[in-house]
Amino acid sequence: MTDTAQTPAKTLDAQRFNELRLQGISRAYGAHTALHPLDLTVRGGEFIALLGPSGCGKTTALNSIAGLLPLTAGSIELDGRRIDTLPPEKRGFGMVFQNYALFPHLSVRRNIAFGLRMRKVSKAETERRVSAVLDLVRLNEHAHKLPGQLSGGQQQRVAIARAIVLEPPLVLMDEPLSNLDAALRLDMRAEIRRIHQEFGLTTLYVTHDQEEALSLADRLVVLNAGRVAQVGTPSELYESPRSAYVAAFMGYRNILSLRAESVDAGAATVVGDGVKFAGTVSAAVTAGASVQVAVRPEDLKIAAGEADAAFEAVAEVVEYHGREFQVDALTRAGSRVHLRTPERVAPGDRLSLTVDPRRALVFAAENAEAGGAAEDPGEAG
Amino acid sequence: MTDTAQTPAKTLDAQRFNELRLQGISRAYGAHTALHPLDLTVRGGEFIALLGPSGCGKTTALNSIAGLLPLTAGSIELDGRRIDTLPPEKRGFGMVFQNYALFPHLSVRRNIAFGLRMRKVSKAETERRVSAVLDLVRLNEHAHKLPGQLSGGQQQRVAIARAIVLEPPLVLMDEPLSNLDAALRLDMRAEIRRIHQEFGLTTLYVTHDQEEALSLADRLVVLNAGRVAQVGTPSELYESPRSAYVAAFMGYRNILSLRAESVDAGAATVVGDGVKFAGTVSAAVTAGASVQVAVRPEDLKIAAGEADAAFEAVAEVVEYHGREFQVDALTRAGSRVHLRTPERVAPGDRLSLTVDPRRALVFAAENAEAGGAAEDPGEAG
Amino acid sequence: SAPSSSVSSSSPAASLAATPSSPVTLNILDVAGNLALTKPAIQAFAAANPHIVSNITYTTGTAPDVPAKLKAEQAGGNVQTSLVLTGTDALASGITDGLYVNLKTYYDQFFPGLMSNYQTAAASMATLAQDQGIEIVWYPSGPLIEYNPAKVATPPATTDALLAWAQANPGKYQYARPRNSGPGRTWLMGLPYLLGDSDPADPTNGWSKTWAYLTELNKYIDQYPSGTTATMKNLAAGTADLIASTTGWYINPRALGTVPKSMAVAKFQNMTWVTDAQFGVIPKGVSNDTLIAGLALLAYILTPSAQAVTYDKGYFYPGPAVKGVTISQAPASSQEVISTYGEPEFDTWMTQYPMKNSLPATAQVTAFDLWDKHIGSTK
Amino acid sequence: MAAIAQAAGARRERRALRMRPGSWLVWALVVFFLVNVLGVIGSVVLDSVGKTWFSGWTPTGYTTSNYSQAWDEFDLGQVMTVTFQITLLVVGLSLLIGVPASYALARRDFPGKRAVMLLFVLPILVPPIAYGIPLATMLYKVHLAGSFTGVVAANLVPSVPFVVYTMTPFIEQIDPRLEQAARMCGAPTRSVLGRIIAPLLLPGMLAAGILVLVRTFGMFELTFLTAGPTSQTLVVSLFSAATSAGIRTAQNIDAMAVIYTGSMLVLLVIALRFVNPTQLVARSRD
Amino acid sequence: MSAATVTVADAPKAALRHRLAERGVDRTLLLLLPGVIAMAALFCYPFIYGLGLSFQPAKGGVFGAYSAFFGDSFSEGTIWTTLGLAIPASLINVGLSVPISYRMRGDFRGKRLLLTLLVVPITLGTVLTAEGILEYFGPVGWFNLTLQKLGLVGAGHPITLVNDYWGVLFSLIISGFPFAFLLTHSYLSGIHPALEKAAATLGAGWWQRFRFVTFPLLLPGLLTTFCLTFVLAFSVFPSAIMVGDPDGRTHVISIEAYEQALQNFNYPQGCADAMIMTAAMLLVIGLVMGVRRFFYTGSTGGKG
Ligand SMILES: Nc1ncnc2c1ncn2[C@@H]1O[C@H](COP(=O)(O)OP(=O)(O)OP(=O)(O)O)[C@@H](O)[C@H]1O
Ligand SMILES: Nc1ncnc2c1ncn2[C@@H]1O[C@H](COP(=O)(O)OP(=O)(O)OP(=O)(O)O)[C@@H](O)[C@H]1O
Ligand SMILES: [Mg+2]
Ligand SMILES: [Mg+2]
Repeated sequence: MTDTAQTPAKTLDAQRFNELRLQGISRAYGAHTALHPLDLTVRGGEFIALLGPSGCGKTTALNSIAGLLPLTAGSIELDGRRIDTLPPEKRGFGMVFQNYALFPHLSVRRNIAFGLRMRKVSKAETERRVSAVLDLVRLNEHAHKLPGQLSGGQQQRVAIARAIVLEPPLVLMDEPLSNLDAALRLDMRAEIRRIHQEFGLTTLYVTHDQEEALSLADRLVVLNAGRVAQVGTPSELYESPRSAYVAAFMGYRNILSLRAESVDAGAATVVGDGVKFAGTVSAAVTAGASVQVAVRPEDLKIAAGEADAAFEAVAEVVEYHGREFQVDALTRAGSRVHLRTPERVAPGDRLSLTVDPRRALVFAAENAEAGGAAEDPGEAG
Repeated sequence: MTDTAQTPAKTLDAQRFNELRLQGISRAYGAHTALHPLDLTVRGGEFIALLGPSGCGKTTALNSIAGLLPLTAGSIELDGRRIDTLPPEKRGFGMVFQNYALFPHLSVRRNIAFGLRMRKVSKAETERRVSAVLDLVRLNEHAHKLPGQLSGGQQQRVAIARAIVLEPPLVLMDEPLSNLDAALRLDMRAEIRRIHQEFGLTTLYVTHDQEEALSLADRLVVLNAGRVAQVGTPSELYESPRSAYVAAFMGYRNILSLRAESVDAGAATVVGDGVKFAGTVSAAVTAGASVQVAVRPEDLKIAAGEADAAFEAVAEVVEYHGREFQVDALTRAGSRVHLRTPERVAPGDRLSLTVDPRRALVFAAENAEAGGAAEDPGEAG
Repeated sequence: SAPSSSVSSSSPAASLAATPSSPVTLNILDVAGNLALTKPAIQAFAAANPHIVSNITYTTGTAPDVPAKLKAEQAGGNVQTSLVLTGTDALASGITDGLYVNLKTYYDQFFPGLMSNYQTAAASMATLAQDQGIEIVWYPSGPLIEYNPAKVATPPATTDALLAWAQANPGKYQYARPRNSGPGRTWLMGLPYLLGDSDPADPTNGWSKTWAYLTELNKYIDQYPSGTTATMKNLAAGTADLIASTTGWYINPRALGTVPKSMAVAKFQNMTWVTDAQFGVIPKGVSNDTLIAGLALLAYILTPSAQAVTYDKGYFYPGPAVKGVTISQAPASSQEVISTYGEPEFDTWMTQYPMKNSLPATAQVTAFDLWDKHIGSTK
Repeated sequence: MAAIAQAAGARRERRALRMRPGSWLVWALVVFFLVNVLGVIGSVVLDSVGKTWFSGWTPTGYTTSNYSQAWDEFDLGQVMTVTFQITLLVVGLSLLIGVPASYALARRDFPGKRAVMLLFVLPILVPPIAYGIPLATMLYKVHLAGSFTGVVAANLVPSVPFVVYTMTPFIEQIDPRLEQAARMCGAPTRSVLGRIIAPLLLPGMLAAGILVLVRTFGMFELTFLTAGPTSQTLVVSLFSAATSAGIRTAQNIDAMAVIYTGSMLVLLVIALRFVNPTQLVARSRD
Repeated sequence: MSAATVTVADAPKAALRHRLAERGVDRTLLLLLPGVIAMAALFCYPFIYGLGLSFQPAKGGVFGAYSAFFGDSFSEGTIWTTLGLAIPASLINVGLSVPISYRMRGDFRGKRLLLTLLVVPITLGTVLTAEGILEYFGPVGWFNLTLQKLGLVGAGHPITLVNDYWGVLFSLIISGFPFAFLLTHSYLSGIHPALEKAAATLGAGWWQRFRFVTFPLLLPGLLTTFCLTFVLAFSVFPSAIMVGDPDGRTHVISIEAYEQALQNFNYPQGCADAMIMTAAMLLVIGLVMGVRRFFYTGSTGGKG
């Protein structure tokens, strides 16, 4: 939370709270439970990302907290005060919607002032606070424009400004970047980060993009079909995912179904059809059990000689990515593996691959349901 | 073009040609010239990507070649035979449209068979060829479905199948992946690559995504406002872009406007407000001239000591990307630079940066128009 | 259940005050084109008697609509129509269905000497109303024929001559469907007299010559337009050269410019006029105040000065039903129209030839049905 | 260069030739239709300012007296007043009834929605005469026939569904998240409706209102069946004038028809400022 | 712990509201009430009332009115007369709309003007159209004059187009064509232009493109258009009286119903006629919509 020299003088400060406690909140649509009981305690000033593939219940969770959806069960407490029975307009949270949901008939200034007007804040005070927020989001010159006249990035800043001008204890954001193109997304991410840092907002951020989540959040909550798969800091999740599902989400594109030959104090030897190498065990895995081994593309290396190869694969598709090649290869067992290498590889080349045991994570094989999602989280995204 | 063991038996083969020669083709809409005379010779079997930001004339070029738009000038010859006077249905090229343009009322099979029916190919032959292509794109089980019942990726494969079942000499693809989400885009890219490799198709591929272009194409044509900016192989463009515009497209996110202090046989020293470092000159740059210097984020390093630093900057936004940090920093002159570093950096930290002279490309400053586009190609995309 | 056609209101009072308790709105329904003749008089009445009428509205319609409309109003107990201006058609159907107030009781109070004031022929027409309506205008009608002198040098003067002319000029003689056309029905009702049929009052049994003649004539007729206006337009346009007409239809369309002034009119030798009249009737169920106002209005229309206005532009030439109203009393504009577009011989012909009433409405309907069946349905 | 230009020229020629027969036929059809429509309108307009017109291409002279005569003869002042009163009332009421209904239909999926939709589509499908007759019968029974109220009520039957069908897509276009966003800003239901939904729906309501105006203005059957002496609209008077007994100059009727059409055209031009021509007949989707 | 108790206490009430809201039932539905009541009172009730009335004729028992209708060849014929007008009129309107809107697919200068010109007839109103037809197509109207000038008909022998079947047909075309055209046009512009381009690159000539791509995609829309124009034409009333031959060749079913109810004061018969009219119309629409089900009716990938 260090202010840099360029930051405008801080004029706003969110109403801080100590903790927001979600206790077993859940939500069902008819027979389908979209969100299984979720427990989470958010500390004031934290930036929390809710991460998961499409349909896993992220929006449901967010809307339930906002009060836009009634809860099926559970309670929400803000510093000990029960708030889940209040309608959204009484909870006083801010929300940034996926497509911003700016009021198209109101100017930027009036969009931002809307909430203050609803709260019957005096004219002068409104004026002052809106101007301060406009400064903060650097939209002073655009204050008189209608949202339709702004670019996507500017609109997004208006949406954020509208949410934070009320100095809400909590800001909820539902995939605010998913409508933007890649370059703008990067810029906006930086902007959100900056505003959060300057303003000390408590933020609950929904996304299905792990990179976004990793780069923004203090803590991540990974959801899998309405259930929490793992909660932790970005590096915890990135380095030590607790399941193949989370690993797949964290950039371990190769998930191999193998068998644990031997397990020994955090290290395991895994084998399969023509495959044999060592890996690291994080959770309980017993020797002889089916396992899933997660390896990042950049951790699969082309071996110098055949001797130390973990397994062999035939390059099928080779893509040039500048300085390195992205190779899709087929193992003898017919699984597809992805690797990155600076070496020039041609389709059809036979490759001997190795992997650093510390970089190969071994998990007990998940049940079919979760396993399906784990194979390629992107497909569901 | 090596077949791997897993490939289905090749049953189709594109009608090969030796060369397709585009001579000065251009196209104007009223007074606005969307495509300036373009010369390009495509060799049989080649995969060529047309790359450029939105509105630079990519679709115009493609549609002109397909015959969907009449040319304003120029000619197209296929192995010496003039074809630009033929209507699209007589040229016999295949085309994959951006939104696929599948016939919504016809089943997958009948969509694919459409072209053969138009050519009055016999029933049995049609049947055989369609089945072969269905195999190739792995849509056998979905043959009876309507396009509306397919996922985006499957639809795209139908579109490709429909284009290639005619065994066209040339397949034109207009941003076929731009409607897909990120994960699916990766898969489909691999699929296109695979089909191209197996089938030996000559392909002209339009995209605004440099990564896609780099990873797929044998040669790239970068367009800038209707004019060719550079033609070359992916590594040529990636390593030696000929202008700041192309460099910006090829991942050189930092484009600094400086002055060449001295120029000496491909090497130059560039200076600016508190900045001084050496770079590589590719085109003619004279000492004292304004220059643009392009550096990739990964080539900006944090210097060990202040001594060898090229310049200093203050970290403004720091994002965690797993194993490395993405930092946006402000130089003393107020320019924003992007860098990647494995070191932990906090916002507000003062950083000393260096850059390897071979990795800093120095270009003569472009005129305002092109320069505007070069500053951030993504913004336009 | 179906709305019953019985009149819900009690029968009108036996005696009435001279003026309504408060001024009333009179809703006048005209299904005979009568307003063209009487509207100025009605306006004058309203202007002169604000204590009787506060407002007058006019609605136009067709005769067949009248009975159902009144029945519906009466069944709903909400009679809005105060006064109907009608020809013999809706008069008769309304009488049959018992829709109109019997006015005989009020004759002495509002219409002293009513019958004796009428012209002779008009008085005879007035009896058709059976005291349920007041005759307000009258004319001898026809049958006459109107022709284009440029095409027809000498108009046929007998029915045989007409037949021969039609034969020689197929499609050039026209008369409109009698059900919808005054001249058409006058022509139909006049024929039995011209042909010497056994009983001109009995279309079913007494019109054998008429039906035979019309059947023969039918061979040389292309079409029976649905209204007189169409025949007039055809005459003007030259698609017809000879059409059935009446005194009013000869003068008025020429005065209005629908038909060129150059058209001429002719009569048959030894013709018999079939006279026609229009009536004012008051539906049962109106309030006493409305009844009073209606009666006062009708009485006003029968005053000589009001009657003189009915010369109008010749639509119902002459028009006045009461005795002693001459053209010289009519407004100057009327006089001018009549002198410009009128036929001076009309007055002679009117004194020269006998006059008979139109058939009673029921007999007319029979005649129309027969005509439709024998003649109209063949086209 | 010259060769290229020549080739381009040749190509253009070839294309033009290829388009020829079909295009010509189609444009000929369009022109034929428009010429005939123009003829139909033109005859009436010309006749309405003509003195007499027995035959030939044009009237024998021109005058404006037909208009003043028509105005007096048909009591147009009163008729126009009534017409506008009825039309405006129908527009107001049908918006008042239709807009909330279309909001509910656009926003909610509920059991029986199809039945409600059917209820709103039938009055548009069933010929007005077919329900107008029973409706008139019923109105007589409840003493509303012929009254101003009766005419307005009858005209609501097709207008309300029409508003519902015109408005639904307009409402669907408003992102429900705007309402949620307003709530998140602390707006109670009243403010959400008043400050967010209503202003955004204004163009839609204008469009629907004008369309209902145009349709009610021209609605013949229902008004004809239910109107009384004081509640006749212009179309009905026009019809009566043209069909009822007596001699009327065609010129006067034509003058009246021109007044009618003129009013309609003014309404249409206003309407077209707000909606696409295609929206006059179809549910708007863009 | 106190929180838990509150949850339990609130549960049943909240759950019911929740369950209803889940199915879309909440206070918003009250907004439907005025509309539904108005339609029920002004449309359903009269309609059912009329239906009931139609079974209570003065004579002939419950089905007396219906048997009277079908027993009298003149009144029964009105169905065929009406269909004889409505079907050709709708076919012509839809048939003409297709090539014209196909031509006008793209964007060109003056398109909005042309569209507006084509819309104008909708606003003419039946009466002006009727007057205009009487004059324009009349024996001495411009149409006949032109035909004479062109030598297509002899002088003095104009063709009869008004007060006849043709006049009504013309009026149905003048008022119905713009309607059909605009509908067809909006359906057609809903078909994504890329589909035709795709077909072209697959070797389909213009006719094949139309035949195999555009037409099949347009067909459901055309059938809907046919239904809507048919509804308009089937309920033809004032023009059948004014430019037609209301006692003969254009004695359509609405005239019959009108005369029975409002001239003969036979409400049961009039209502029966109205019911028969509705039934006949729904029958035709049902048939067409039944046929429509056989065609692809999903998205056509377009904007419209
Ligand atoms: N109104 C609803 N009725 C029934 N089921 C619903 C409803 N809204 C969401 N669902 C279901 O609940 C599950 C979770 O939906 P939710 O919108 O929370 O997903 P999400 O994680 O936000 O996905 P996305 O990334 O696509 O926005 C999904 O399976 C969805 O189908
Ligand atoms: N029909 C047209 N009329 C006029 N100008 C056009 C037309 N089509 C395209 N243009 C213009 O021509 C230029 C090139 O358009 P083109 O569609 O080829 O761009 P593009 O490179 O394909 O862009 P995108 O990535 O957005 O598809 C643009 O400036 C565009 O505005
Ligand atoms: Mg979501
Ligand atoms: Mg494009």
